[in-house]
Amino acid sequence: MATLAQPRTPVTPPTYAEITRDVAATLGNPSRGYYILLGFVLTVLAIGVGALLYQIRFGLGVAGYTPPVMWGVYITNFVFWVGIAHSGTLISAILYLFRSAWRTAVYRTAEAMTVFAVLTAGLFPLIHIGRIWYAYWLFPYPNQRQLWINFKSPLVFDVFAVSTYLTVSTLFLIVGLIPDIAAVRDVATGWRKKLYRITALGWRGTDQQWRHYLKAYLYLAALATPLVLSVHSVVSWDFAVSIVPGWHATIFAPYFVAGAIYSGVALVVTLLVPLRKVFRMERYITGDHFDNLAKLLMLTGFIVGYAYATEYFLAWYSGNQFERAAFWNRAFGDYWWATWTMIICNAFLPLFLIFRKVRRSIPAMFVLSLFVNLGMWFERFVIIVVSLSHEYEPYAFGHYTPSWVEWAILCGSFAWFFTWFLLFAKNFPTVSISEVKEIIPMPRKGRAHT
Amino acid sequence: MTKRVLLAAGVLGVGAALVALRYGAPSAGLRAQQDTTAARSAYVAPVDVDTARLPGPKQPVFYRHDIHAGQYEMDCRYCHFAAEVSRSPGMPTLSTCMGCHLVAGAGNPEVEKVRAAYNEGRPIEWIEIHRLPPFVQFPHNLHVAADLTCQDCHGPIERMPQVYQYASLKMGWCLDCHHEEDVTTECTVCHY
Amino acid sequence: MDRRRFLEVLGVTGGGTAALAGCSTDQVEKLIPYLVPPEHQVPGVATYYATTCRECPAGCGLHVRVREGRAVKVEGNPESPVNRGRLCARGQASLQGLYNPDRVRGPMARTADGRFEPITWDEAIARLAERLAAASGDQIWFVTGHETGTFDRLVDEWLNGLRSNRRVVHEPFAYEALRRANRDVFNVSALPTYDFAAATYVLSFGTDFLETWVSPVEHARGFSAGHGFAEGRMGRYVHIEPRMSMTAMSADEWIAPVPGSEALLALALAHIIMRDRGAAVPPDALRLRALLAAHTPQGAAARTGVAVETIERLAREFAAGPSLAVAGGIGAQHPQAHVTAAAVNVLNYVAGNVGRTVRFGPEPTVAFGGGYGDLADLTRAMREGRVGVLLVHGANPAYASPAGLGFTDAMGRVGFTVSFARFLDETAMAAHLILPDHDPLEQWNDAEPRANVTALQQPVMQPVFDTRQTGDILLAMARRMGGRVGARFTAGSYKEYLQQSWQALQRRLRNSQPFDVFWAEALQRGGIVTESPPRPVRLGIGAAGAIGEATIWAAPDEPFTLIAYPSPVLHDGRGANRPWLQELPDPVTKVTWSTWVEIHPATARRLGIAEGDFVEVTSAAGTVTAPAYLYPGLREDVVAMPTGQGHTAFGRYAQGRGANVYHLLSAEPMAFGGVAHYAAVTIRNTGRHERLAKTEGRNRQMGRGIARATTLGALVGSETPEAAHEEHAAHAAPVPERIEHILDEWQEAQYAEARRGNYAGEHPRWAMAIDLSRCTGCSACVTACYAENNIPTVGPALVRHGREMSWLRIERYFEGGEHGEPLETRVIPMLCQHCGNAPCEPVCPVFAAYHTPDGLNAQVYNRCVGTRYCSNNCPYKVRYFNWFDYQAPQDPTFAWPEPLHWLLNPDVTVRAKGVMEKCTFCVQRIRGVQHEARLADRPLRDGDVVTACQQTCPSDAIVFGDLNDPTSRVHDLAADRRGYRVLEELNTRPAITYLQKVRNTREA
Amino acid sequence: MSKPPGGLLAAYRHVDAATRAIRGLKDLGYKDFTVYTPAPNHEVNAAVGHRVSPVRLWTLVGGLTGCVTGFAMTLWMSYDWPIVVGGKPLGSVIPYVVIAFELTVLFGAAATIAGLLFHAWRNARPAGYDPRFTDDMIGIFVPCPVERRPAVQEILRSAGAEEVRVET
Repeated sequence: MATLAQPRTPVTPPTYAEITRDVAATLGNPSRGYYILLGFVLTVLAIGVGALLYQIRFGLGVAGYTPPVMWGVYITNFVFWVGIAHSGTLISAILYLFRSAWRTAVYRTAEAMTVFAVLTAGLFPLIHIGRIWYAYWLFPYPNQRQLWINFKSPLVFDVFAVSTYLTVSTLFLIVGLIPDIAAVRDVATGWRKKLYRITALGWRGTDQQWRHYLKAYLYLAALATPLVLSVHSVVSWDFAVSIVPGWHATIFAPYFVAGAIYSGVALVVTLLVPLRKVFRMERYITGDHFDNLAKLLMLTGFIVGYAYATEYFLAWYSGNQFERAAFWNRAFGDYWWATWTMIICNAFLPLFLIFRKVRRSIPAMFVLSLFVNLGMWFERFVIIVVSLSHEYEPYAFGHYTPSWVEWAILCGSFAWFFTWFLLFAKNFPTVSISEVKEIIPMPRKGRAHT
Repeated sequence: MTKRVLLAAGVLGVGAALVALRYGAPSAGLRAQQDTTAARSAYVAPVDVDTARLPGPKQPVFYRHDIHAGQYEMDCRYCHFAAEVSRSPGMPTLSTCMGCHLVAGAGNPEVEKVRAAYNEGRPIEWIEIHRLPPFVQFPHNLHVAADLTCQDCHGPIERMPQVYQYASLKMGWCLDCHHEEDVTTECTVCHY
Repeated sequence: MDRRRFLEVLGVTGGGTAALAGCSTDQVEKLIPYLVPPEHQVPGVATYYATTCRECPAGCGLHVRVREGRAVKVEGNPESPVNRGRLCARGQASLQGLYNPDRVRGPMARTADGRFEPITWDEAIARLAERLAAASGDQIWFVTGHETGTFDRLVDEWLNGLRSNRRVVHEPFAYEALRRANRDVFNVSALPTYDFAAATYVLSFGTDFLETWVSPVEHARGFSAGHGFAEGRMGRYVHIEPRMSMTAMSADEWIAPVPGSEALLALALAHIIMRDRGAAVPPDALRLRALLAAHTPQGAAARTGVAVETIERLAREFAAGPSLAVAGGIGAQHPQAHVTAAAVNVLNYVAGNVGRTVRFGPEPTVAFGGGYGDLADLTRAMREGRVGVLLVHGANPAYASPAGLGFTDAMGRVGFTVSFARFLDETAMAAHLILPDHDPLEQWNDAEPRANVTALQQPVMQPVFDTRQTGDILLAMARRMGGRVGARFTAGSYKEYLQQSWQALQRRLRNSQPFDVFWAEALQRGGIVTESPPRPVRLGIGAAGAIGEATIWAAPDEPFTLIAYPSPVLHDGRGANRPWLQELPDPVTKVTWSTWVEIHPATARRLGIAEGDFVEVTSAAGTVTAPAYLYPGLREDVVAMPTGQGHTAFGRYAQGRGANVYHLLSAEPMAFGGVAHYAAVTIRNTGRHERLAKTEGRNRQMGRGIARATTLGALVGSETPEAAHEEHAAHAAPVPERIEHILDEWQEAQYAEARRGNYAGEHPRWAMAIDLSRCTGCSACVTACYAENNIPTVGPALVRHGREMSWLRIERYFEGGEHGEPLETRVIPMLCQHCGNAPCEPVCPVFAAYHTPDGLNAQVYNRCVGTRYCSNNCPYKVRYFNWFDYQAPQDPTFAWPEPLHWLLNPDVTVRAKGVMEKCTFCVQRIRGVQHEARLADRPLRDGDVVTACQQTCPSDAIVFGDLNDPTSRVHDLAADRRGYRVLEELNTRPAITYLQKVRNTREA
Repeated sequence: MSKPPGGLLAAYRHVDAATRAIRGLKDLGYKDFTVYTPAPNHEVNAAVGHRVSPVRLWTLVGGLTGCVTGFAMTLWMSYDWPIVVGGKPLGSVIPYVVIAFELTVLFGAAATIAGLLFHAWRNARPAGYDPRFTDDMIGIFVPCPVERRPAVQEILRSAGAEEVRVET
């Protein structure tokens, strides 16, 4: 965290009243542009849903699966979205524990992104399984068959990890929202006022409330921190626990966690740039914030790059012919293009962040974040698909290309995510009012007592 | 007058059937019936029953187990001939029915249906009541050999004017018994 | 019991074969009992009927498993001396002939506008009778397939009654060359029996004796007995052919001479033997001395391209022990094939093999009659309008004859054509009247496949459709027409007629039993076997002439020689409408559902042809286009194509797939009266491309030691074992002794913990051993597995996506073949290894994959949710996923169109969409036997449980049994020094032990 | 719930003023007054001077419960119907750690929220409140009977309240 320098606070810090007003302003009645955007997103979502129904009707064969590649784009998406989620919790929980003040302006966006990303990720295991109508068998509920589930299976780990993560991050988001909703409640009018009155749960900001609130928030953060690290470790074990060459590696947990945060921070940047513009938050989300996010990107990016190198080194050093073949195939086999996309986007592009100019240039950051997102999606694709296509049995090697159904559902998943995000951004404060206020000293009559 | 004659004929026919049965090895069905010997003369199937009230689906022919298996105490295997030797119990062929009903039960509209079907050479399409999903293998012969009576799974069939599903036939139901009797609960015993 | 009722009876156990649906018991199912109890049919209990396979002339004995009155599985009849209980893929698929959805369902007549419309039998017979009455005797022609029994006689007599002798036998693989050679050299027109078991040295001159030639299953058994490694001994087999056929894949040495020059090689060998042995050769052979003297090894070497040393060596080896040389395979049937065959006859004779490994039976009651020549005559007659009525039974000349012959067009000039075809094949399509015959499994008949064997056919079930046995029609016709022909036949039905001829047979055999007894026994055993000593044959007068005219077929000036080799799967094309056979990967190329052109990689590189490029093959006779397959097992100046595809009719599975290689063959009958399967061709890349529907990923095993081989020398200790193996061992992650020990104990402990699932007290550990020195890659086991386990066929599109469902696949790997060293092919049957530490099990979230106490790696279909993790984690890639619904009639992927679904095994669940499935070691058979044993209160004995693959394996390569039983065969084999487990360094502890292939590289 | 007692409500714009008022009240011996702040403010907290919130106990108990539940459930279910997979022990504790951990977090978080709701919302609705308190003003509500109001009002005013009004 050494890289996270305290931002120099804005030249003229906004007064409490201004903060409330500015944030409340973002909740005004939506513009036409907003509705057009929402409409577009919903259309794409509908297409995705259509593709899914088609797949359920005729079977998974409509996807491009080609044995031995039994996992494809769906699991890739799952890992991708779970990964996205991580940065949110990192910024809101871990940085909270580290008391880094700069997070206050951005953490709400990140946290919302977390919840919606997990919500999206959670869909993919379902979309991916052959008999989605029996998905509930994955939970240990008492049934007349007297059967339980296999807790040795990494997939069951996933079930628990992802559902826990979804619950906890949602609670965390809601708890953080309460005082802010109360704040906008007291300035809002019309139906929104009703909405906020209910959702604020009667918050008034009394000394008693703040006292318990702060403790609870602290402990939630304390719980969320190991959780966020565990979730992607668990996801990585889906692969590391198996015997597939290219999967079976001890480095996977840290490698995946770093990658997760990397991709997550990238998406935060992708979201913040337009948000800042549309909501006129330039005063709150400043170059400092992007600078810090960039440093985060740089750090995690370097870890990821290092992990790539380690993988190849170990494949060679282990002398295991299967590992060697797998990695040779990654770099120079049918899927070389995917591999090199991933390496360039994830390991080389972040090097530009060394330059302060790039870090503080919003357009540059935006473009860079897009590339990182692309690269991280391909990282998962390479790890999953390419490893599976060349396993132990040469006779059974195969080549997989996704079908239109898979692409449609991938787009649908982005639409699903943005539907939630758009609805949230327009109806709930995307910048934490109380926490921004907290770091700004309140006005005083006389000189501060010592 | 004619009624009495027919009844006598019926009793004769069934008597013949029972004699024929004594040669069979003593089995579940048989024992089930010996248990009830005390109540032998006691049980007389009701002459008229309210078919509308009876549980279970309405069969094309109102065949009454309570008369055949109950009152006349015919052995189950007389009709369900394969229960001991095969995974499936076997459905009686029409010629089995006609064994008795050539003489017995004339005038009874239900019996007439059977005769008509036989003469037209068209089998009767009974509605299946005890139905297992196709991915379950249930060998009747092993369960008969394991000293289960038909009634254990099919209920007091000899008191049913119209057969209905007695047990749930769900996996849990099978397991309960398998646990009690400490029989294997190995999945591939039933599922393959 | 008519068909309607039969269908109803099926309803009784319809459930057993129905879909793996949810547990919904709400839908109403009907129970439809029999009207009258059929004899020995207990619902739920299988009955077996003995009959005879008619998929090819070999005439293997069958046991047909019948459940609830429908045949559900065919297996070999152990009592038949031909196949001894084993069966090939084509035999296994005969069931799909019986239940083929494209069968002709009743008599049909062609209408004015050329369509077929159903008519009644009476009307059909009336029409035929009237036509026959109108036609004069010599205008009535009758084409049949190869018939060797009573039906053959019936047809002759019947024609005779009509004052016609226009009988044509059309069998595409009729071995005319071989028969001609036998006539010339030995004055016998019959085919001998070949004793591969007795031969320690086998020399094949382009003869695919393990695929289609004469009696493949019998040969496979003999070959594996003689060539399989046992007690440090095994035979040696050298194959001489420009192409490495499936048979050649089992050879210890493959020699590719100049196409068409094998005869010279054979004669050179004879020459050397004669030279070295002097007077040791049979005296009458000395007559040939002068002739053979001309065929020096040097001369042969010059023209065959085989080194002199090699020739000399071959001769030494051949002369050494009881040896056997075979020729006359269809794949080597070039214009001078009869010379090759004659030369090989001489070679055998000189080496003293005749009467030892080549035995001629007593004068056969029926010669393997006819040939392509007759068909050519018929065609001429048709064209000249000399054919009034043409009757076609059991033959499809319109497809299986060179296009140049113009058979189909000629048929247009025939007054009235009657087809007795079971399917709407090309010939039937051109007929005026179709009187569908019973399927062989529905009919009474007999056959004499070879000397001393008279096999019976009996109906194993009620006819599926409204068909009638041709024999009965002929008799009915005769009765109807009365007069001369009517007088001849006293039999009321063909069955009666058959029994009459069997009464005659009984008299001939001086069998004193009452006929009923004799007949009943014959029915039970599936026929009768007589004993008679081999007939001594001498060298005939024609011998000298036969080899004298050794004008070798001049290799053409065209750049390439095409070999139109017989498909081991589709045979002459009659198998093309069986989905099992279409989906069965060709044993050599692993391609399914299509035709291909085999081209040597070097040639392809030269011509810029990649695999899957459509190449246009042009011969003097015509042009066909098919995708290229790069095959190193070819001479560079040779291209090869299989027979069997390119049907223009013959039902949904056959029609419009691949190309018909007959279009490239010359219509001119060769000197020996057959079709030449060699042709001079040019090839051109059309630029069109298609991904071949093949099941193979990579054809090299990258030194992973999956299919391992060693040499005889290494085993008996004079040579070092093979390199690949060593290299492999180097890569294996070494597990310390101590750890091994701990793992073992631990694993045992785990079984102990699962006592509650214990099946019967001290439970077995099921295991399998597969001897690669016996496996020939014939793939019979694959089809048997499809038949036993209700495996759906998925079609070419899905095969291209690697979605074939075959639980058991034969992997074919190449070794060497590059820069100089000889090409070696290895095959290994790959199925679920039922690992002790199965990686697939712990990753399943719902326990659908788990380990049974008796060592099976079980898959509970109805528990599976389809995460497919198990398949990812399976190193052997033997788990198969139901990507689509193969059992829903409304879905495009429906695999069992009515009545095909009748062959579903009622003891095996049909898997639903979205679940994983895999080899279960035929758990239904295991449980079945265990149930019986428990009811009979006896312990299981080794050999009680026989898996479908093991049961059918013609070369007895598969052994299944209980590893815990120290007396079991599999227990011994698991400890065999050749034994290894695939990828055992992963510590998966497979239950399948493979015994290394052994190559006899001993060169004398 | 019964109507809360009436009292005085003061609003402050400046934090030092507010703290002065709080101290004044405490000197007078007032304990049950309520302070509204738009955001957590350490000066105010210091002035009010609360003990540590008991919510942390809820977290602890919840977490422990989750951990125990995790191990108990996995192990019991493994032995309830023993099924061997991949030759592994029926109850393999190591993989079960993952489940136990996740349940620890889940239960811990749930308990924390429960604790928060329980403590922070108990009698959190005194009579006096003003919307500005969530915006930019600090509010102090002192419930007191009519006769003592003048004294309290004096303290609040002198501390520098923008306004003081009576709430009933």
